[in-house]
Order: sequence, then C-alpha cells, then structure tokens
Amino acid sequence: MNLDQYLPVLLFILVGIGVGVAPQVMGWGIAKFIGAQKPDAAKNSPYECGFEAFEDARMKFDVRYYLVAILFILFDLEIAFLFPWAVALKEIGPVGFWAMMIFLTILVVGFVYEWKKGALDWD
Amino acid sequence: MTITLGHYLTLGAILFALSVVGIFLNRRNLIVLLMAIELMLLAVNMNFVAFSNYLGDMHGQVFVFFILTVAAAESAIGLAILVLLFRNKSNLNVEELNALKG
Amino acid sequence: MMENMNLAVVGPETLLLVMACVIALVDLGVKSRLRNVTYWLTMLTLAVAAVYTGELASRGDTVYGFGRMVVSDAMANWLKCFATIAMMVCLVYGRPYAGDRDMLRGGEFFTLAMLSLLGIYVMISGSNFLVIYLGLELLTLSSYALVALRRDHVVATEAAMKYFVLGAMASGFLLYGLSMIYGATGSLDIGTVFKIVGSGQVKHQVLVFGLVFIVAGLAFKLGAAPFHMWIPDVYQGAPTAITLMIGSAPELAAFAIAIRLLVEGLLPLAIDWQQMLIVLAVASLFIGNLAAIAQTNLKRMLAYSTIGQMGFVLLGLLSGVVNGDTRFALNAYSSAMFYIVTYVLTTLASFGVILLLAREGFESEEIADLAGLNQRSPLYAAIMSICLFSLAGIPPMVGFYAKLSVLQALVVSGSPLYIGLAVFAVLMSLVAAYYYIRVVKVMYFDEPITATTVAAPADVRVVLTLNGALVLILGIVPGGLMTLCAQAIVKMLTS
Amino acid sequence: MGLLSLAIWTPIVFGAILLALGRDDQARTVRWIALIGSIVSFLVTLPLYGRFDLATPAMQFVEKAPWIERFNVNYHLGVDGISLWFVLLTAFITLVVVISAWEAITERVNQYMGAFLILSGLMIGVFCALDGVLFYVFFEATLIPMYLIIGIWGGPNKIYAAFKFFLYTLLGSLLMLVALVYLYTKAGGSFDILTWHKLPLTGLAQTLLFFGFFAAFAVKVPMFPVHTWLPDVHVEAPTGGSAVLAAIMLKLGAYGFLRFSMPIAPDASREWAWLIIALSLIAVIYVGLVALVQQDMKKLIAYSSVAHMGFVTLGFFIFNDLGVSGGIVMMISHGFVSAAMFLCVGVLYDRVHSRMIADYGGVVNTMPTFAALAVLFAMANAGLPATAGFIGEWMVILATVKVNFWLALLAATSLILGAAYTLWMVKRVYFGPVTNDHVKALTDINAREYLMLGLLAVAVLYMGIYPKPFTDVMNPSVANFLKHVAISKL
Amino acid sequence: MIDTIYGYGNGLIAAPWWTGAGWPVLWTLIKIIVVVAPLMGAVAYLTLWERKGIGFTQLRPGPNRIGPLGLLTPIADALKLLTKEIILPTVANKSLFYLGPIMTIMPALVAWVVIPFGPEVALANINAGLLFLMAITSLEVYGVIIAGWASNSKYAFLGALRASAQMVSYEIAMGFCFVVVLMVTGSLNMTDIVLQQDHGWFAARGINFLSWNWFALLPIFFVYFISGLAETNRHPFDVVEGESEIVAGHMIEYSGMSFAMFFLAEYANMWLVSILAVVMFLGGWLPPVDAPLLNWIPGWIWLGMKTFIMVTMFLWVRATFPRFRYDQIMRLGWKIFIPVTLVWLIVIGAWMQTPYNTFAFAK
Repeated sequence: MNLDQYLPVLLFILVGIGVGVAPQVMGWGIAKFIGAQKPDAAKNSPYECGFEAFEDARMKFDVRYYLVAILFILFDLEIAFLFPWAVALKEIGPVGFWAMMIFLTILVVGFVYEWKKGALDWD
Repeated sequence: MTITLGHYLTLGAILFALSVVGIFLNRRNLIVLLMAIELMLLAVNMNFVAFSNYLGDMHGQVFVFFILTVAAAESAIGLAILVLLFRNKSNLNVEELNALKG
Repeated sequence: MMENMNLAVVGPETLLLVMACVIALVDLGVKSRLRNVTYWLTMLTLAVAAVYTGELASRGDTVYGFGRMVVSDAMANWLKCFATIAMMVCLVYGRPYAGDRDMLRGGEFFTLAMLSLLGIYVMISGSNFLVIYLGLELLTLSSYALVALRRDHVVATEAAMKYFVLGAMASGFLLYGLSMIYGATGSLDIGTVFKIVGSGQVKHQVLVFGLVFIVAGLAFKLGAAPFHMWIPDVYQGAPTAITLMIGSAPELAAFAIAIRLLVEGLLPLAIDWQQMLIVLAVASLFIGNLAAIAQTNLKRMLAYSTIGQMGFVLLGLLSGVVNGDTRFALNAYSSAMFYIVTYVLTTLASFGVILLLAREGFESEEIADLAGLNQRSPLYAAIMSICLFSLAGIPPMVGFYAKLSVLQALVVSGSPLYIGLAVFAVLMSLVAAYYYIRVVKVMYFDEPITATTVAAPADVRVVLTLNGALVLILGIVPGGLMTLCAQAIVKMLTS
Repeated sequence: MGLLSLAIWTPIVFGAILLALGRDDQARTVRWIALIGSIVSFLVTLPLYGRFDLATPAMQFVEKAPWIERFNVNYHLGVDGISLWFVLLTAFITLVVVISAWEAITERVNQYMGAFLILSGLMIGVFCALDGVLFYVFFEATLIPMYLIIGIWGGPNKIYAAFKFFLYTLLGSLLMLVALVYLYTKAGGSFDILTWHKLPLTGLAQTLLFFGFFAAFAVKVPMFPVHTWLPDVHVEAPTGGSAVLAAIMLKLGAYGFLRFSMPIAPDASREWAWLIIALSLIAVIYVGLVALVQQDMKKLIAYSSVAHMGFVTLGFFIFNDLGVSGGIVMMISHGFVSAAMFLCVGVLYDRVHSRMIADYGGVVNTMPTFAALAVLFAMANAGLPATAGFIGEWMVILATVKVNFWLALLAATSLILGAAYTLWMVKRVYFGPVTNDHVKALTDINAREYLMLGLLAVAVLYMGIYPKPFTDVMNPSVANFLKHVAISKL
Repeated sequence: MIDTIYGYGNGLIAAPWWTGAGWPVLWTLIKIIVVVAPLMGAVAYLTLWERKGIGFTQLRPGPNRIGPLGLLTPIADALKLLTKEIILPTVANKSLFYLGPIMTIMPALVAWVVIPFGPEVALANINAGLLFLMAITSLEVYGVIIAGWASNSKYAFLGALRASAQMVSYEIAMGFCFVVVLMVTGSLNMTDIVLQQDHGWFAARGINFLSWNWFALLPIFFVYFISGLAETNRHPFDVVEGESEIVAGHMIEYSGMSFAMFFLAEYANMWLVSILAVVMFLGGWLPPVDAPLLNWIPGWIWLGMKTFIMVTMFLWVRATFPRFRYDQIMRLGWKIFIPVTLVWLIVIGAWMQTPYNTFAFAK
C-alpha cells in the first residue's frame, strides 16, 4: 500500500487547521491593536432578543433529534456496507448482487417499519 | 524507525486498557461510558487490521467491517437507552444509578 | 465458494429472519391491545421452527455451510429446538404481563423476541468467530432493547443501561481475545484454529493471552463470578417477562459458544482454560450461593442462584480433559449440556409463576409476596416448589440428575482436585438448599398477605402446569434427555 | 408390575390423586380415599411376606429395568430378610397415621393425607432399592413431604424445626452422594449396590466411603452428636409426622448402615466400630439421662428414640449374629412402640392442647381404656418382657456380653434408664389424682382412636410374645451378611 | 515545466533530509497553496456573484459602490470582518468556542485534496478518494455542533441541532448517490470516476456527454444536487439561519473573523459540492463532444466552466424558491430521497447484471 499519496492529505489537514486558526488570531490581534475591543456584560451575554438569559441554554430538546441521530448512524453504516460492494459489483457477479439484495430487503423492512411507526414524521 | 506489528498491538492494548479503565473508573457521566465502549471496539479493530495486514489475510478486515457496523448498532441502542434514562432520571450521573441494590 | 454454500444449512435461520420481518410489518397494522395476530403468527413460526430444528436434530447429520462458516449438527439443532421452545414458553407467560404493563403497545416485544432467538440460532450454529460474534450481538442488542421496553420505568431503564454497558464490555473482551487468537493462528475458522493450535507451531503465550480474554468474555455472558455483576441488577430491574427471556434461551446459546470456542476451537489449550474455569466455577458457586441468602427480592435471589448454577455448568465443562486425557470429554460436556437444558426448563417454570402472580401495578417480586401461596393456589405453589427443589438438586426433580451428572463427571476423572471440587460443590448446594427451601417455607408455612385467588389465562395455566410437571417427570425418567445430550455431544466431538 | 413396584407406587398414586384433585371443602371424601389408599397399600405388601422364601439370603421379588441408560442406572428393586419387615412396617404405620389424622387435621386435608401416602411409598422405595441412584432418589425425596408436613401442620416453632430437619439431613446425604458417585467410578460405571458389595477397595477408600455414608446415616439415625435436630423436630411436628419420623424415617439411617456402610466398607467398619460403639453408648446413657429431665412428653419420647437407636447401632457394630438381628428386631419394635407413644401423646394433645407432663395427672380416672393402652406401650418402650421392646434389647445385650462384659453392663443401664424415664412419665401423666380441670373434662378414646391404638397394641404384644416370624425372616440374610462383612476387601 | 521546478527544488540542497522529506513536504505545501489560494479567491467572488446574480434576478443592480461594478466589494468585506471585535460570550465554553470555526473550515478545505483537476492533476490521487470525501465532509457536522454547543445560547443551540439533523439526514441520501456512482464506476478513485465517463455506448459514437453519469443516473443526479443544497444549508434549506426564526443559527454568537470562517466554509462547500457534481456526473474535465476543437481546450477550463454553471445553479435556486418548512425538509430527505435512491440503486444494480447496460463498454 502506497502511503505516500496520503502525505498531501495530512499536510492539507494541517493547512486547513491553520486557515482556521490564523484569521481568528489575526482578527483578535488586529481588533486589539486598533482598539475595537470593548466588551461589556450586555454585549457578552448570550443573544436572546433582548431578554435576560434566565436559564441554561442546554435544555432538554425534542427527542426526535435523537431519533434522527440514531437513524443516521444506522443508515450511514448501511452505506458503509454498500461501498465495497458497489466498488466490486462488476467482479462479484450475480451472487454478490443477490446477497446485497437480501441485505437491502432487510434494510427496506426496517425502513418501512420506521416509516409506519412515525419515526420519520417531524410533526 | 519502522512500525511493526508489535507497535500496532501495543497501541491496541493501550486503547483497550484505557477503555476498561474508563468503564470502571468513570463515575461522572454515562456518555463517557459509551465512548469508552466504542474505544474498546476500536482497539479490537486496531488489532484485527494489524493482524490482517501482517498475515496478508483479508478476513480480519472483513471482521473489522462487521465490528464497525455492530458498534454503530450498539451505540444506537446505547444512546436510545441513555435518552430513556435521562428522561426518567434527569441526569446521567453514573453514581446515581442506584435503584438496584442487594 | 459457491459449491459449498449449502443454503439448506441455514434453513431455520432463514425461516426466523423472514418471519421476523413479516411479523414486524404485519404488526404495523395491528390495533388490538394484546396483539393477537402478531402473537399467534409468532407462535406459529416458532412452532414450525421448533419442529424443523427438532427434525434436523433427530436426523443427526453434521452439515457445514457457507464455506464452513456455519454448522448444523445434532448439538446445534437440539439446542436450537430447546431454545425455540423456551422462547415460546416465555412468550406465553410473558404476554399477559407485558400486556398489563403497556409493553405490547408497539409490536417490538414479539419482533425483538424473534430476533434474539435468531441471534441464539446464529450463535449456536456459528463455526467461525465472525458468525459467532454476529449472533452474539444480535442476541444482546435485542436483549438490551427488550429490557428497556418499559420506557417510563426508571428501574428497568437503569437495568438496561447496566446490562448494556457490561454486555458491551463483555463483547469487547471476547472480541479482543478473538483478535489475539486470529493473530496467532491466522484464521477465524474454528476448525482451522483447532488444527493450528493443535499443531503446536504457535506461540503459547499469545494464545493464552487471547484465551484469558475469551474466557472472561464467556464468563460475562454465562454470568459466572467474578464477571457476574450484571446478572442481579438486570434480573431484578428488567420487567419479569424480559428477565425470563434473557434468563432462559440465551443461556443455551452461551453454553453453545462456550463449547464451540473452548472445545471445538481451543481444546489443545484445555490445560490453560481449565484452570481459569476452576477459578470461575469456585467463585460462582461461592459468591452466587452466599449472596443469594441475603436477598429479599425473589428475582434477585434467583439471579444469584443462576450464578451458582452456572458454577455447576462450568464444573461440567472443565472436567472434560484431565491432564491432557480426553477420555472424559463426552461425559463432561454432555453433563454440562444436560445441566443447562434442565436449568432453563426449571427457570422457565419458576419465573412463570412469578409472572403469573404479578398483577397490574404489582410486581410480586419480593419473596414475601409469595406468602401463603399454597392457600391461594396449591397448583402454582406446587409448581414453584418443584422448581425450587429442582434447583436445589433434591430428587426426584430433574435438577438432581443434572447435579449428579456433573458430580459424576468430576469424580470419574479420578483427580483429587476434581473430587475436592465435587465436595465443594456439594457443600455449596447445601447452602443453596437453604435459600431455596426458605422460599418454599414462605409459600407453604406463612399466612397469605392477600386472600385473592390467582387467576391466569388458560394458555398460561396449561403451559405452566406442563412445564412444572415436566420438571418432575424428567426427574422420574431422565434417561431420554441424558442420552440425547450424550449423542449430541458425541456427534460434535467426532466431527 | 412386580409386587415391590406395586408396594411403592400404590400409595404414591393415591397420594398424587389426592393432591391433584382433593379440595378443602371435600375433606370427608378425601379422608375416605386416603384410608382406602392406605389400606390397599398395606394389603399389597402382605403377599411379600406370604411368598417370601425363608431359606435363601438372596434378594427376592427382584425387578430390574434400565432407567437411565446413559449412566447405567437401573430401576432395580428387591428385598431380603433385612428389609422385608420394614416394607410392611411402613405400610402399616401409614395406615395407622391416616386413621390418627381423621379428626385432628381439618385444614388442607388432601395435602396432609397425600404427603403421608407419598412419603410412605418413598420410604418403601428406600428399603427396596438395589441401585445407588434409586436409593438416593427415594432417600432424598422423603425430605420434601416431611419438610412440608412439619412446616405446614407443625407447632409454633415449626419453621425452625423444618429447616433444621431439612438441612441436617441434606448435608449428610449430599456427602453420601459424592460417595455414591465415587463408588460408581470405582465399579467401572455401575450403580448396582450388590456389585458394590463385592467391590475390592483400598483402606483409604473404604475409610472415606465409610465416613461419607456415616455422614448421611448418622444424621438420619440419629447418632449422638448430630441427634439434636430430632427433639426439636418431634416437638414441632404434627402427631402423624412424629410417628412416621420415629417409626420409619430413623430406620432409613440404620438400614443404610446395613446396606451400605458395612458391606461396602467392611474393613473400615471394623476399624471404626469402636467409634460407633462409643457414640452408641453415649447415646444410650447420656441421652437416656437427658430424657429423664424432660418436661415435654414428645421431647422425652424423642430422646428415648435416640437412646433406642443407639442400641440398634450398638447391635450392628459388634458384628455378631445376635447383635445384628437384635438391632433389626429392635428397629421393628421401636417402629411400633414409638409410633404408638407419639400417637398417645397426640390423643392427649388433641384434647388438652398441651404436651407438658405437668399439665396432666390422673388421666386414668377419666380415660381408663386409653390409659391402659398407653401404659402397655410405655412398658414396651421400657423394654419389659412380653412386649416387643424386650426382645431386641435383650438380644443386643446378650450379643454384647459375648464381646465384652463391661460394654454390656453399660448398655444394660439403658434398661434401667428406659424404665425410669418412661415409667416416671407414666406415673406423672396417668396416675395419681386428677390435677386440673382439663384432665377432669377429658373423655375416653373413641372407636377410631381405639382402632388405631388397638392395632398397634396387637402388634406390640404379638411381637413380644411370638417373635419367631420376625427372626425367621431375617436369619439367613443376617448370617449371609455377617459372612460377607467378615471377609476383608483389601 | 512543473517537473523542472520540482527538479530544481530537489537539487537545491543535496542533503538526504531535504530530498527525502523536506522538499516533498515543501513541494506539497506549494501545491496546496496553489489550490487553496484560488479557492479563496473563488469563494470571495462567489459572494459577489451571488449578490449580483440575485440582484439581477430581482431587477436591481446589486453591490456597485466599491470598485468598478463593485468588484472590490469582497475585499472590503474581508477587511471589515478582519477589524471587527471578536466577542466571547461570558457563558461560552472558551476552547470549544474557538474550535467551532476551525472544525467548520478545515473539512471544507481538506476535501479538495482529492479533487482531480485534470487527468493527472490531483493533490492526492488516492484510491479511496470518494471514501475520504465522505469521511471528511462528515466532519462538517462537528463544526456546527461544537459552535452551537459552545455558544451556550438557545438560538445557537437550536440552530445547531436543526442544522446537524438536516445535514446528517441528507448525508444518507448523498451517500446512496455516491454508492450508485461507485457501482457504475467500480472504483473509489476520483480520477477513475471521471475517466470511466469517457466510455460507454454513447461515447463510442462521439456524443460523450450522454455517456456521462448524469444521463443514466438522472434521478440520482437530481437527488445529489438537492442534497448538496441541503448539506450546505443553502436556500431553500436554510432554516438553520432563518432570520425570522432563529436569527443566524449556530453562528449567532460569532463575530469578526470567527464568523468569517463559517462564511468562508459555506461558500467553499458550495464550490466543493459543485465540483463534485461535475466530477461524478458531468464528466469532470472531459469535453462534451468528441470534436478536435473541443478536445483542444484544456481540461481545467472545461472543469471550471462546468463547476461555475453548477455553482450558479445554487444561486439560481436561491433566487427562485421560497424557504422550506423544517418538517418538509426532513420529509423530503427521509421519505422521498432515500426511497428514490434505494430504488434507483437496485434498478442500476439489476441493469448491470444484464449485458445490455451502457456501462459494459467501460474499459
């Protein structure tokens, strides 16, 4: 396996982080330098349309978000299974095709089940 | 320095040990517990991939694929239980899991 | 690859899978509170599966499929057949209970039960680390969901969380061990692993390192001390119908993978795993039985008793090889199999009675809740006491023969260590007898706290009576089941 | 189906029917069915005696069928001269107990009667079993009905007593189980008791086996240091339970010595005989003295049982003809006598609801018939000539004299002690002036009680006057037994 | 020419550390900058093009004050953002608050590493290109979540939840699209994906553009494009920062350059989605018809043109469609796109089992 090809990837990630860090540092420095750094309590409080923030923002939220997260994990993994299959589809022939069809059938059963159970309804 | 099988296995062992320690010593948050479990499976994956590469045998990597999937299913169920627990108890403190004793 | 696919090997699994999907979909259109359609469809499927596996088992062929990834032998098919019947019984007992507690609102109860049974099948049939692992996960994932099925119940969700964390950790241990064995032998196939380990070319230390984790993982799954922590909490916290489900059929599967991994795969390492099993067995007998004495909660007590009983199963497993001599293997493994099968049978009936007594909003979990059961219902008191005496190993209940066969397996080896273990086990079963008959005492000697008679649906009544009677009848004529186990193990060992 | 199977299964089937179908509101029917069951069960045992071949020491009425082929366990039954009488005794006592419970038990009659019938079948099974596992199954299974009998219908402290009974006896028998399995291994995979008798064993193995069996049987007998459960249990058990316990269950232990310990481990038995003899003598003397100071009639009879059983084991372990026969005769007579004594206490208890000696006095004035029978039984218990109790004690003492005079002298104190505690109790309970209103209000026994005590009285007198039928049956077997035990297995 | 430069650099210092590690790294960095710098420029001018384009649609001039035709507007914007005060809310998690923008911009840039700009022109021509893309773009969600969580403000939090739920939902549909493309390509390598589109029944007859994947996989192409809109939280799926509801979503507490990071990332992602669409469906750098004149035009120009068209589609959609309601968004993602892609996946799979598929000509 040729790992050389991954050197640019690594470097690019570092550059990407750099691109994220540098302007923030720069912006912070410039702001400090030209004196545009005048924090006060109101300015630094969370935005609440002018109201006082009277409770923690990390409140309980709708369970449907969890549901989406859980469904995402599952479906994303199905895709992870489909990836190698799709790449190799031309080589594995009908057996491979039908094996995946069985898998997809089960997946569809699960999907229909979710659908009918209302897991996909947002209201 | 070349990276040998031993290095991978050591890394796997360290990850595994970390996760076990995480499970047993964690007294604060259940989410950390879930993460420790995931870490444990990753440690196993590390082992399998390392061995698979070392042996030149594909089966280990196939196994990893399945472990990944199962890990996802597991974390899905773990999260679901976590949500239930949170809705019932309003916190995720490990030490407050004390309804069952004897 | 194609030529040894042999799809017929997974016939029962296919049946279950297809029907699980069908039932999941059919259930979407079901409105009734008790889910009658789903229920009967499930029962029908399971009945067919039981007959199917039973038929395969009585034929007794050993067939491999999917490139030796799965095996269908007599042991597998018998265990599957028993597991299916156990699951059917669980559903019969559990349905009214679950119905009362709003656990049948979705149809997940039946679907998950079928999927966990499918997991059990796959575990039992697995002849490859990967397949075994997948079966195990299918079973445990379904079980986690089942335990958490009572969504608004704090204790149940807490039990589910504990079960999840410890169960996932157990899988992790098992996997880590498997990865080591894979690395050492270069194969995931149990037969190949056996050959390579037996050839002695592989470094012993690596194998033992992996083995430690495998044994620890198995001990978790079997519920052997000191890896038993989840058992009491989950047994107590889970809704009783689910406790029954995770306390019965899965034990058969845990036994099957223990046999597959330790015996079929790693028999050449028997000297090493035996020592570990001795420690586990002694610890299980000791901790399980002593902790059970202190319990006031019946489910928790039965959980600790399970730990103690698992100690006996482990004794059966470990007595198979003495100083590298495999003459006693048949004896030992068949005794362990007999033990676990009869244990499951007894557990079913005892939890059946608890389920029966649990009314809406009242769990009947405390030992004290059984007070004066004999006055309220002599039949159920009799069934419960038959089970308890069986668990205590008092003849003529079937539990006695289970203990006898395990003790026999230990003593027959002639090793002083094993005879010592037998004596220890016997003393521990005396301790066990104390807490079992304490429950009998509560049922027969104490005054009832309520005078209400015990009502049960006809199907529960009939099945429970049969179940209790079977514990007694098998105690009077245990020969058939013993021979069956022996034949299954013979086939497994010779293949 | 052989006679022995019939003897075992008839009461069990009747018992099971009662348990399954009996209801509390049909107590009357239940009683009659129980009575019929016990009579039938008794009748089916009679041909055993009728067809018994007195000439041979071999097992008779043998039945053998494979039971658990996997372990080569057989349903193997048979009786010889040693066990035959116990089968009959068991069926007889069960009949008496069923009669005794006619009015005393009003709650859950079907369970009570069923438990006794099943117990009877199981105990007969113990005496007939020729297979180790079968023996163990019957031996252990008796615990369950007895446990329930004590626990459900017992006195105020019944739970303690029931637990003590169960755990004590279970402890012993579990060790025996290990011994059985060990023998199975040694015998090359056979649970056949007769095979075991011929099995050569090393000294160490014999000693271990001997103590394995000793643990089970000594508790059951009960022998001296482990006898403490017996008084507690007797005090709390219902009348019928006490009667069966004293009359038959104790004999299971003594019978075990004859069937297992001595023939299987003869060398160890001889080697350790001194221990058994010593324990027996302690039982005879010390427990006799303890009995003397008892305030509770049942407790007194219980201690007297321990003393008498000490006599039995003493007889066994002096290894001669007369001693062993004497022990067996004594077991049978004690079966009649102790049952009768407990039933007498039961009769009084039903009327006054007290077992304390101090609560009685001058019963003879209000219950003359009953007092006459009670005194007869007391005399038998004290071992007076012409009663059943005399024959056995006399034989054992005679046998002991042959071995060692001083031992015999010590044993003979039992006669004095027995007379002392029994007759003193009789004096305090039955004779003298009427001491209180309870006794004044007593009415004499009714026809049912009369029948029950009468049957026993006939047995006691018959055995005391003409013991030949009993000894004739056992002579060849005992002789054969001693011949076998005399041969070293080393 | 490039080789010459590379060779010159390599010969600069004769030490092994230089030829072995130093120069390749430096060379790679140079290449990265060659990609990133124009990208930044493209991002900046995309904002202008967007405002101009929308202005044109709405019959107004758009920004026209700074420079000719307002061409210097992006630079002025950048300067403004650079000099603005950075606010750190008192209740925020400090380190996470700064991490949010980094996690947002980093994946948006790194994904470009596998994009092929020509037959041999890619920073990293790795075999698992598409897999890498999926992996790296999935990280985008972290930026959103971290930003929303760290801000500790209700609006930010809600916005982050909405955004992440929407993004993961559409990621599934997008993943299925990738799978279908993979099926017909048989390779994860981005260059192979492009080259494969050069073969086929139509390509053999010179009408190459009909052999591109968009034609055979038309539904997938549409799903991909719409999912791309949703993934980038663009109109009409921009409820994340729906001004009337939750103001600016997860970035509400950010100001100055921190905010600019989110802004840059969004536009970089638009470019990324567009170029991916081109690579996967529109034949990458390939000319539409096999004609000498068209073949003569360099590949990167074709690529640029196609990508520009795609990105303009984004703006066009924004100018045309009203905003979706959140439940409609989720319904579209789960209940329409996933079934559609699944069905098409099966259809394509089955079609590929027959000898009559157009992909049979591949190579």
